[in-house]
Amino acid sequence: MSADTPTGWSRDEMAKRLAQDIPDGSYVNLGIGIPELVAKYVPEGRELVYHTENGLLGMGPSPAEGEGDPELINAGKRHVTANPGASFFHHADSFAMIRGGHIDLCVLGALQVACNGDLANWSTGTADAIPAVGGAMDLVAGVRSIYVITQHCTKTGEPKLVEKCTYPLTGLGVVTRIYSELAVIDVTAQGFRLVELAPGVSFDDVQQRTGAPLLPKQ
Amino acid sequence: MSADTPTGWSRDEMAKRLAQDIPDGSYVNLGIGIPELVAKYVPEGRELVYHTENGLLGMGPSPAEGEGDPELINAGKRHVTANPGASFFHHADSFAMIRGGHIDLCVLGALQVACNGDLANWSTGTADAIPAVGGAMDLVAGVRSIYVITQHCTKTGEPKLVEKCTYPLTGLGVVTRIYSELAVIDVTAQGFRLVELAPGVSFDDVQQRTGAPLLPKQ
Amino acid sequence: MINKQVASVAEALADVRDGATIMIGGFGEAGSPIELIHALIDQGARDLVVVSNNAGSGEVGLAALIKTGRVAKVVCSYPRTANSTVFPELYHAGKLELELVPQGTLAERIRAGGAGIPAFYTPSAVGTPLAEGKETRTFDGREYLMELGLKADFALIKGRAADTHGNVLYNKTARNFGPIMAMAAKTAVVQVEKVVAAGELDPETIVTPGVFVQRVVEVAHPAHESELVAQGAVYP
Amino acid sequence: MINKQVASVAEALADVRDGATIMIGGFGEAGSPIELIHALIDQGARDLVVVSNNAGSGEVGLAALIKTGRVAKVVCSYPRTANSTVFPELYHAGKLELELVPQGTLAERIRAGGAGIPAFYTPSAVGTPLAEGKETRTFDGREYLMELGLKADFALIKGRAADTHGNVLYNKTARNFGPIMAMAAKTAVVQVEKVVAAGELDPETIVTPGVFVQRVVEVAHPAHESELVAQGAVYP
Repeated sequence: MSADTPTGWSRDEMAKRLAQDIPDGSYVNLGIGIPELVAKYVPEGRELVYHTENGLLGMGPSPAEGEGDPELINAGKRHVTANPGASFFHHADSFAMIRGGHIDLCVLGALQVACNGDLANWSTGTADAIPAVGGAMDLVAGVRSIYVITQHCTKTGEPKLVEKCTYPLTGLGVVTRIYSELAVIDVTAQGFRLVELAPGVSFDDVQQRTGAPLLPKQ
Repeated sequence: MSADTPTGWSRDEMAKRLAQDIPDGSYVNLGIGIPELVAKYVPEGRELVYHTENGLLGMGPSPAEGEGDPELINAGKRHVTANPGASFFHHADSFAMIRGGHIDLCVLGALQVACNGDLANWSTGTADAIPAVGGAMDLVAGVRSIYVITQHCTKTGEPKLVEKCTYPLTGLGVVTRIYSELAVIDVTAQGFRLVELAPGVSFDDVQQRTGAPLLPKQ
Repeated sequence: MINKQVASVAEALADVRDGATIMIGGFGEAGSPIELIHALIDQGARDLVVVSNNAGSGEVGLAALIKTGRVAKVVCSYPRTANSTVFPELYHAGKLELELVPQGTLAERIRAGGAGIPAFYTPSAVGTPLAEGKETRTFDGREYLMELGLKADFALIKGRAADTHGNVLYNKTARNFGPIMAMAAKTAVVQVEKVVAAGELDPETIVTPGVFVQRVVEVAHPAHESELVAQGAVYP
Repeated sequence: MINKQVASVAEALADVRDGATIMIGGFGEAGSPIELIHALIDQGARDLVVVSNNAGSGEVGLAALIKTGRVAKVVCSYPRTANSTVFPELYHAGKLELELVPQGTLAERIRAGGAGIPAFYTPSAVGTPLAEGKETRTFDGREYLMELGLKADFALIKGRAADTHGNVLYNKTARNFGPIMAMAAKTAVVQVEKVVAAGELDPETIVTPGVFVQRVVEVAHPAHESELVAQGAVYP
């Protein structure tokens, strides 16, 4: 891998880039971590409704410091607010929304994404880890589109976009699009296909850091 | 069958007799017809909560003539009221109460009850009848105790308490007790067993009009 | 911006296609969305499959829709009602298919359809004629039937109030099938007496969250079936 | 007459037996019935199976219960939480069995248990390690897992208000597992800030109807787990 790692987009720029692709009026579930940043960048003139699987539609931004309500939290257990038009509901109803295909888009982080859309994002499979899955398997099985937002490689430089996941799977063939600091990439029937390069990043930069063939932009 | 048919209890007396057997605090679903009369006779000092499967717990008596609300009705589609402590809910929740064993008692009418507790109460099986079942099969499958309140025989004098039902079944082995104008009868592992005779009615009167052996009172 | 309100019942149902499956809320007249049903009659789609607890009475609302001959099949628990003549006539003439489903199984199948559950097991109807042809299975020594989730292209629902995000409140026992049919339909259309701005309904009391509702339409003074039938009304 | 209010959390849980299955509401600290959990610790029942979304944090509430060693098994979707040390220790020491269930499957299994549904099919977890040993079946060309309903002897739930009939209202996202756990438990015990007379709650807005609730107990000023953990509190 090249020593001159291109910088590409910052995390906030990745989130902003992803937000451009969410149609007005969508119901969106944001995973924990980088996905949460997406909510900051809804393009002017669009209205999105955020679903948090612990039981709120119409999730609003974080409250001011010290004004959080311990009983108004999101799936990441952070304090949030409720927007006008919000509703509260129990867990079976919340996952009926997810499993029943009522949520348009879910944005998740990833440990690995395979070129057939398989996702691994809940466990590294090491023996001493406490297994914990939360709602990830329900989200990928039920939400209409799954976008992954992630650093292109692990901290040690291993590609996260791979031929085949080696970590325990979250779901089979579920990811439709990936946003990394280097590029936007679609998961197609033919495998990974470039959609857009970050500024200053070349196709070869991305291919070098991707563990499966990358098809050129169409 | 004897020409001197004993009168026994009136419909209201049957309902009143049945009401004596409902413990304080029970959740009760009343079928259409004679079962509805039971609500008039709750013994002093007891409080029952009536469930109507179209979506109300805490059903109260009929409103005054002309004061009915077409959107506040019972399963028989009659106008009702809501008692203090009532709640409204949707059909899936209502039948979760039924199927999940949360309702203590259901009082139903019958076409036939077999000595093993089989119930037929939804169809005479004639070819020209419009089949219609409503919630009867869910009630008998889910409610903890099923009491039948019925005339002992059909209008043409045929026993309704039989060895084996000939009409299409509502449920298998579901009836626990029967209240007729002649007697209170338990359905036991050994078959029908007399619990109580109506005034002026003899054991033989009841046995003559019952299509299966009647065991004496224990 | 999100605004699910449409201007009229006609607009709300303009895209119903022949052969569509339509869930129609209501238990008897309580919750029956008469104005939406009449709009569906006007709209003219044919070969419809209707999923509804009853089959209407008189010659208005659901009964009037059936009378048009545009309903090929009814999935229902209790098609026999006082003042119901339309259904029996067409049924006996063999012009209407009936799938009779116990009421609780019907409700659960609709909820399952909306919740992404393709099938479940229920004790209701075991050993009865309605179990014929159905798969059975024993759990913990008791026998159950397997039943399939039900989905629809459209749901026609009557609520009391809604906001522009599609959050819905109902009125008393008119709630009945509304919330679960909204879940099970691709396009849930709700008629309400009043549509308010998002934020005017208390988020703690919303019965149907807006994600389950695609269109809301104001019908300020909805008709009641029993009154229309008593008046001898006939639609159209 | 009906009055489900009991005088204390101790009285509410006096009859919990060794080996009981206990559902405990809450998602993280929101909806965690800390006072009821502490009463269960005081009560002393052992070999418990706990069904809960998380496994607690710090050394209060659910984490404190687990620390007593009286929990034999946890059925849960996410036992890994910030400030969670009790669960990992016992789990790694082999003193605690874990059944890991996807969150939506856990919710649906609990609802099914309460609704008399012994089993259902779900697409969640198909093809993953959590599908191992589970029966699969194809409907309409898609593969699903069969999952079983879950019931419990007791449910410990936190609400906002209740009436003497056991009707319950919740607070915001603290609602989470409360309504479905009340359905699935033989004895559902709900702690609320205020118990009112039957008739004081609007029947249209009740979230858990009283039929699902056996006992309510007033805890006027419930503690919040995060505050206790920040204070370094340890129970008992």
